[in-house]
Amino acid sequence: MIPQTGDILKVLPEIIWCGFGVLLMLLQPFLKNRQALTFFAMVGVALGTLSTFFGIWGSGFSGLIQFDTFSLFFHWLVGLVGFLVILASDTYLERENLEAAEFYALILFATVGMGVLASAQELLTAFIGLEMSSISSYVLAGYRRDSIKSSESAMKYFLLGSFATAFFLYGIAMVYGVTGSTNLATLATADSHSTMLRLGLTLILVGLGFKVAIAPFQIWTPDVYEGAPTPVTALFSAGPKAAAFALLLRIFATIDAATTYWFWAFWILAALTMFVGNLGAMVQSNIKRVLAYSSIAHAGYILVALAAVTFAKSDVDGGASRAYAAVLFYLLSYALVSVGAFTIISDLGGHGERHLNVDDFAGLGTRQPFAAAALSLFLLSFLGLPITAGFFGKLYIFTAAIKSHLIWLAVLMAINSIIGSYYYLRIIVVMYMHDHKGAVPADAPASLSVTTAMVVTVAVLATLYLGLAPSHIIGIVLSQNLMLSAR
Amino acid sequence: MVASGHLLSVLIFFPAVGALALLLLRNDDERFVRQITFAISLVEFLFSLILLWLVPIGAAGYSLEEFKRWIVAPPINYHLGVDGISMFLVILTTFLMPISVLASWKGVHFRLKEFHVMLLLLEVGVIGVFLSLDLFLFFVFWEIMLIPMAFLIGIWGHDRRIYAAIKFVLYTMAGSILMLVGIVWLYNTTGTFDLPTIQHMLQSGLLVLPARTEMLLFLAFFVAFAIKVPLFPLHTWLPDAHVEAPTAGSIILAGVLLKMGTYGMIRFCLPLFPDASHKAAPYVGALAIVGIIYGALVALVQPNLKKLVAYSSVSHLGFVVLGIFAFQNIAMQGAVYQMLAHGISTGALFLLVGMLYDRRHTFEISEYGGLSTPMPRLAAFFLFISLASMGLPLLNGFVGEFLILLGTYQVNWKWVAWAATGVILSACYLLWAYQRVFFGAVTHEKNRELPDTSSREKWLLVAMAVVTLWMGVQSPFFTRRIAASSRKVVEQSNGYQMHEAAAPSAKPAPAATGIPAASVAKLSTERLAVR
Amino acid sequence: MTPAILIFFVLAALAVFGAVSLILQRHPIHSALSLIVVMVALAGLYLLLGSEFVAAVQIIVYGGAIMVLFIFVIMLLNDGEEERTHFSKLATFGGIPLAVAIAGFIAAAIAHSSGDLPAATANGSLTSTKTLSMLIFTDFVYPFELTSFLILVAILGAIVLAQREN
Amino acid sequence: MPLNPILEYLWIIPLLPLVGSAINGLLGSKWPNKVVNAVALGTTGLSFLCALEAVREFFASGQQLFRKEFFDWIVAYNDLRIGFDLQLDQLTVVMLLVVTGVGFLIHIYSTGYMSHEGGYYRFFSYLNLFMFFMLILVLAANYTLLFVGWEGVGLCSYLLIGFYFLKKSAADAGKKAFIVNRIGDFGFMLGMFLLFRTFHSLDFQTLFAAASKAGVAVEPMGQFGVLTIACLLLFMGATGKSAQIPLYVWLPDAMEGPTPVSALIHAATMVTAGVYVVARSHILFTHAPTAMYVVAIIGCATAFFAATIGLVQSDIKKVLAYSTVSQLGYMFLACGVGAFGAGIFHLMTHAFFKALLFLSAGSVIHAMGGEQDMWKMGGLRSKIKVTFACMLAGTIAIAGFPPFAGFFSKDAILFSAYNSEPGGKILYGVGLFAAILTSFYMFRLIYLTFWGPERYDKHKVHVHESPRSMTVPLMILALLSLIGGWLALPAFWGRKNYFADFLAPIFGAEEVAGMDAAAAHSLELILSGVAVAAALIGLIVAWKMYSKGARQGTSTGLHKVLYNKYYVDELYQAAIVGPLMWLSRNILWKVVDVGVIDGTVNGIAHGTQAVGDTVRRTQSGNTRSYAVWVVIGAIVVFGIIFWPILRPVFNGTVLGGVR
Amino acid sequence: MVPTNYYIILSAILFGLGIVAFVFKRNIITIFMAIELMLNAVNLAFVAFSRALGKPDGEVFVLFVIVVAAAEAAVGLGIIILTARNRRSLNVERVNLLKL
Repeated sequence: MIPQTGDILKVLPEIIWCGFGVLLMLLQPFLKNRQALTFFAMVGVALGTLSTFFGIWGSGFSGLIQFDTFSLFFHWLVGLVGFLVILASDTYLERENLEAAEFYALILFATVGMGVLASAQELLTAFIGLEMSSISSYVLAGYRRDSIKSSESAMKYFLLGSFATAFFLYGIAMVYGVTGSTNLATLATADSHSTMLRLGLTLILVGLGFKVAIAPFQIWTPDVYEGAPTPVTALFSAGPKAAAFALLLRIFATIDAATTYWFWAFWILAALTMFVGNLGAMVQSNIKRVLAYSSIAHAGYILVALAAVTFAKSDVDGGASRAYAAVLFYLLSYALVSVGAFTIISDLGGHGERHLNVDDFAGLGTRQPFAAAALSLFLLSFLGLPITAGFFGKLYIFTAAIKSHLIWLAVLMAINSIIGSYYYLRIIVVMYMHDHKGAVPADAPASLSVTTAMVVTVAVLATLYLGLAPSHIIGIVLSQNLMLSAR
Repeated sequence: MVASGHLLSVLIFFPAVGALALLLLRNDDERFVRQITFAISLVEFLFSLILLWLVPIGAAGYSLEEFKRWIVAPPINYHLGVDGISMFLVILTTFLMPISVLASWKGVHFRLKEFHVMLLLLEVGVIGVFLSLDLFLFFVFWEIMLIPMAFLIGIWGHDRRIYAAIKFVLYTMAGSILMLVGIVWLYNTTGTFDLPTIQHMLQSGLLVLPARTEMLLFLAFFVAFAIKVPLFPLHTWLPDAHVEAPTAGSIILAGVLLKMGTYGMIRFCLPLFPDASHKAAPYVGALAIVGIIYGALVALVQPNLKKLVAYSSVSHLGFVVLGIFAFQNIAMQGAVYQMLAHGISTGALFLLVGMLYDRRHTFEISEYGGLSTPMPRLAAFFLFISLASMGLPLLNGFVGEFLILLGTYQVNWKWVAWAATGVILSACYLLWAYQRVFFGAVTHEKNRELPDTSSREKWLLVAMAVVTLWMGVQSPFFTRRIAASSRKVVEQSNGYQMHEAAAPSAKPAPAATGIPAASVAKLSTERLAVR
Repeated sequence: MTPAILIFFVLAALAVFGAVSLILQRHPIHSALSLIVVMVALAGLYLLLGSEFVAAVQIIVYGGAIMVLFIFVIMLLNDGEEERTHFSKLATFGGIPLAVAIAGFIAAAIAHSSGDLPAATANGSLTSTKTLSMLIFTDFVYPFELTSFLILVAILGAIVLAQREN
Repeated sequence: MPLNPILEYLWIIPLLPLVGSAINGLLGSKWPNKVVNAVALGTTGLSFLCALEAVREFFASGQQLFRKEFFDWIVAYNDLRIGFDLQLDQLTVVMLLVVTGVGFLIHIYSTGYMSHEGGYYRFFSYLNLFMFFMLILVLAANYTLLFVGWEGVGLCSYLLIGFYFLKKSAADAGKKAFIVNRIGDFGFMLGMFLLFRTFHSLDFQTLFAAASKAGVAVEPMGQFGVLTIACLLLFMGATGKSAQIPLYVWLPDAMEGPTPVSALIHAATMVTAGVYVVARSHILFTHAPTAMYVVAIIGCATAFFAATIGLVQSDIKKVLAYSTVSQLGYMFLACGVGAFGAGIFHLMTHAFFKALLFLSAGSVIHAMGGEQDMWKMGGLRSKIKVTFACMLAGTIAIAGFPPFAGFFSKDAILFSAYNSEPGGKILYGVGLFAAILTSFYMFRLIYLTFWGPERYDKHKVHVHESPRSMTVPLMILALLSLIGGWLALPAFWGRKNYFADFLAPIFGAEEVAGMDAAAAHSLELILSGVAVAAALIGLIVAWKMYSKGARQGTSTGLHKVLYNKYYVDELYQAAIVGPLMWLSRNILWKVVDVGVIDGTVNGIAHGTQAVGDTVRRTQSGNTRSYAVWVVIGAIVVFGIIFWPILRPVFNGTVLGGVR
Repeated sequence: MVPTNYYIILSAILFGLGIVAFVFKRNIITIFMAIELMLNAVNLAFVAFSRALGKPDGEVFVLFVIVVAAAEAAVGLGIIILTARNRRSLNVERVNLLKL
């Protein structure tokens, strides 16, 4: 039976992305020109993203998906990330001479998965989406077949990932068992005293916690991030994380039971995650690992905002909206910044990613002023300094947390920002204040490649834009929450 | 209170524009870069002098206000304004900037353009801090200022520059992040970041902070400022930062950045959290006094000339904090005045130390000795400035200390009895250092042939000396303009109820501060109080 | 003690036995075979539950396709008995107890909440394949289509990963 | 043209020297000595003339007190106004004339004495600067402005003592002088603050008016009221400036400076500033008997104490220095017993004869080619007659033989001391004994220098009389120290005490309470007789011991203690300076700053590093342990989410444990 | 009739055994089997529930899960082959280059 056009329009982006993924694979034999493929893939992502304009508000496919500002936002987010990552990978693939078509196709399919996660209104659909992004991610992580590290990271990601997936799935089973449904709308008011529901939600939290890498499920992150090809790492740090958070937030915001059960978990895990991330990053020497830990820390900050949602929901004066807005804004700013940062790193890493030690960046300020300046800007944004995106991200989270009277959590977050500032500054210091010990590696690129430069420029502009005039984005994410909380 | 023109915005962003222009410049012509920067900073200084005419004398409120919506949610506004206190701090900044450009005329060659860009950006941040009337804007500038300074220390500094730079940043961060929490908390309580509005709410009793909350908020702000000042136990970043920073950096650091701390106390801690301030005053005062004596004693035994001056700053700023937390008109005016005086005299001291360093590339006192013979002029200037710094009458140091001590004595003579010993000690360490550096026979052969001040240096020092003397003799020129604002601060810090009883006209009408009447109405309808 | 319960326990015992042997066997082939045992047992249970289609799929897809794939790979890689290394202290000492603990947790939670479960499974009426297919092609058409792409991704991935360097 | 040009523009008097100082200081380096002289002498001389004119106008206008506000200096909006206000009254007149007059003479003298020194212009620039500050001090109409001069003269003394900055001892002495003075100023400032707190003003006029008003009760002896404390604090300042116990230590060292400086600053003018302040604040002091008594005791003790040290010094200038300290003690004694007039009188006469003595000593040193040790002199009276005559005159004057100035002033002081209550007799006794010592060490100086065998190497040293520029001031001063005392003839000479009458408007007429004139006269007669006898004793003993050329014995016992000034400097060093430095260096800096505070900061940093390392170590790279971590995480989440259900279980077990 | 709890408990046991297998086994393939075991446990739960609730969609889920499992198997085995090729070993503990 053919679904109505309305439903089709609601999932138009996914359809387009899938379509282009398939096309890429079909074209590959004929189209040997890498740039062309890159361009094609980017067009695909762009079209998919833009196609959201045809979307019709409301739920579709008998309530399996929900097309609201929330999902719209995340479609744009993952679309943007995919777009930038594809553009950034161009140089990388050339340098490491890897096949482009499959790579882009996988990115597209991963994006599809994330899109599904963003708009899923029903747990099993969400599960399929999750699997789609995960499986593509496993492959992407191991895409550099000749590299031991890459394959190892793929192996670890795959084993642990599916391990976590099993938990997630078992959680869905429990929820289904006690309520007879997996549709969030139905679950919204499920009786929150049933132990089995509690169990189910616990297991779901475990599964998703793994995906968003909150402590103590963060353990896989550094290894996988380090081993994976750097553009892929960029994707990991931005896309799947955001999508998983989207689902987490949707569940959390919709199901009352979740709100009540998860609050303290979020509170404690937030604190734990922040500390693990920042303290771990302090002692790292490989810059990819540093950023991996920092991404853990940022997940912790986002959890603070999630914890804030709980109280806020009960709050009258739009506290909840503040919390949601904080999460979304933070995810967006973090995604853009980290894509930018990883892109620079992937370019600087040199052939086979051999120059990724922090000390390899010594004297970068003189060797590559633009790259150094941009990277510093991104790091400062991570650090949360004014006129960068990260600053307002932090600010909104602070506001949300304090609005919900989570003063101590806010203070913990403040302490962590201080710890964080140490290792971010360390990198800047190395870039500007150290001279390169020994000779600069011969194959160290003299300047950023064109595509990289484009990506970085976009990221820089975005960082500054969000840092100087966040009002627009905030306007959007503030309006969206109404949809969410309307069951 | 109507915004006349956009002078303040110009003041803030003119250096930024200059920095941009500098960046576009080609790098090879050093001299040109220096001249351009000097020209920019000089013009900026002249701009700032306009304030002297535009800011009415004897008006407590903010003038030349600029108000513009910046961010909708949360309602953050681009709200600038200047009063007697901030005006002079701005002028001090703009005055010290050309000085420090000239000061590094010969010293700095490495990545020259970036150096000057950093200086100008630093100026942007500092002036922004002094002119912001929006808590949030204030914080933004407060943080912006951090990076250029860190770079100045870290790139153009001396041996242990990186350690010093990181220490400086981390110390400041530690404070400022907590301050951010405080600011946000305050925002959640009041629904606005706008300083005048919050003050209005406190005055009209719309906003009543429970004691505990108020104290926590006070601490959140105070710690950030105390680190900047620096107050006694939080001061250890200062010596390192100073010793490692290049001359220009030290001048700005000592001359202006430290003042941001005390300025913050005056502008935020006292007016916003009067009761908490009063509760904390005994401890703060004690710390300030400890700082005065401790700083002086440690300075006494420093083998490193620059460190000595740095510790002397710790001691002098102790006086300022003491004056602020006396909640007394004379002392408050003295404190503000002392901020300016210290800015000039200590700035000049660092200038002189820098000149010695340019010649001998060491700060070790033991490396010098008998310098009066080869360089009498420098020696004379050094003595002059030292005397100013140790508070000799008719020079600027005295007026501030005198007012502070006199005023504080009116409310707490024990404090003064302790603090005044700092006057003795300052003479001890400065004169001893001076003797070891300049008196006696020349001990090191290297020193025998050192050149005396070049004409550039001479005129720099003349400028400093003239200002020093003029401030010392013509102090009313400053105090008259400071008086009204500082009195207002004292009034507010002594509680709003009595202030309400006083002339209601003193209150800034909310409409004038640019806050839509609606929001104020909303505020007045719901009595704000923290749960 | 109805026959159904008797069958259940037999099959359950079989499944558990398979699982345990999967753990205890040292050679991957044996483990694979014991996993097949589990699957067959589960298929039986599905039948007992009265969902024949699932049972069939279980046998065909799982037991047939997937496990064959496993065994095939094992043969391909021809990896002998696994060596019981103890590099990970944590896993060596904490692994089993903790795993048992979490399992116990889950089991305990389920036992605790058995109250809010439907007492017994509905009587033997089978779920007709028609119903399932109706569901798949109406309510769940979207995930269904997605799974097709999932398979595509899997194939693509397998190709990308397994193809030899040229 | 106003009625009283100079009075209206009183600031001209201090300004002139300042201008001179500025000109010489900035431009003098390139000029020949003549030009420098012209500037220096011109300005000081001019200001001396202006002073005379001002005094004339003052008396012509016949007003009690001339006071004028010139411009605001320190202002705290309607809480505090400290103006650049000058005032002129009888007391000021005395000081003004002494300062400008003696100052001018010493300037002249210096042109000769310093002619061969380097940094000539520097010297005169400093000297003029000193004149400026000193004039500010005496002309000031409020305590703060007075404090300006007060600190300023301290600065100049620092500069001038350290004039030979190549000599470490000189630099040290200068530093010591400044810092010790600062210690005094500490008290002085506190005194000011207290006064302001009490009377809300620091202007002499308002302040004294308020203080003398009924309602501010005289604080009876032993009671420490506001005024007492304020006066003691001010006096603390005075002890610093005027080298009284315990802060006198800097003055002897100050002799490192050029001799004219010693004469001007450390004998005639600056050191008397303390006395001036006490006299200026006499209204406060008279309301605080306790303070008065303290002043008297300190003064008396200093007079005696310093004299004893003076007995044995071998450096001619050191002797004079200690005698100065001792004489200042007399002045304070006078003030302490309420005889402010006598104190000021002694201040004036002392200015004359002590300046004379110093300058003569300078002339001697000049003649001896820089030799200062009296044991290397002797028999000079025939070679430098003028100097000898002048110095003798000065000695007679200080020893207190009529009709020289010293006799009258000292006599007046002892007389008032004798009549003071309580314990006046004791003060008198000590003072008298000090007088004996005074005349002894002064004549010892004369004999060692001018009598006896010539103990110097005639081939090296060619003794010669000093130039005119030096001898003329000597003669003038000698004359002054002869006739200077006649201004205040004791009553029993049946003549008027001009000086007392002159100062009467300020201090009020002085007569001895509870005693009719005749009795007073007879008593005064007796006492002065005793005084003369005392001076004679000193003279004779000195004659016996030194006129026949004694030899410098190895100092032992008491002599040694005296010679080493009771080891006071060593005591201060060991008790205060040393410990303070040690504390600062080894405790505050090395331990507290570096150790504790920085240690804590860095400790925190390292601590976080360590924690980070442990976090890092969990990253074993082994997938199995990762799996276990996931499991642990799951358990944690379970624990948290199931806590509501688990808690009763735990509680149950706990309670069970209790039971 | 068989109470649902029995099935659920059984699935729980199997799931737990899966976890145990995951942390206990060294051979990557076997570990992967452990995951499959866990998925089977989930399936059992789904079927039992759907029957108990009389809602067929649970069984649909099972079908989806099986498909996902198949997909995972394909990719997973690919990764395993890759690892084996790069490392010449299937002992998961020997694949620990990325650490700290």
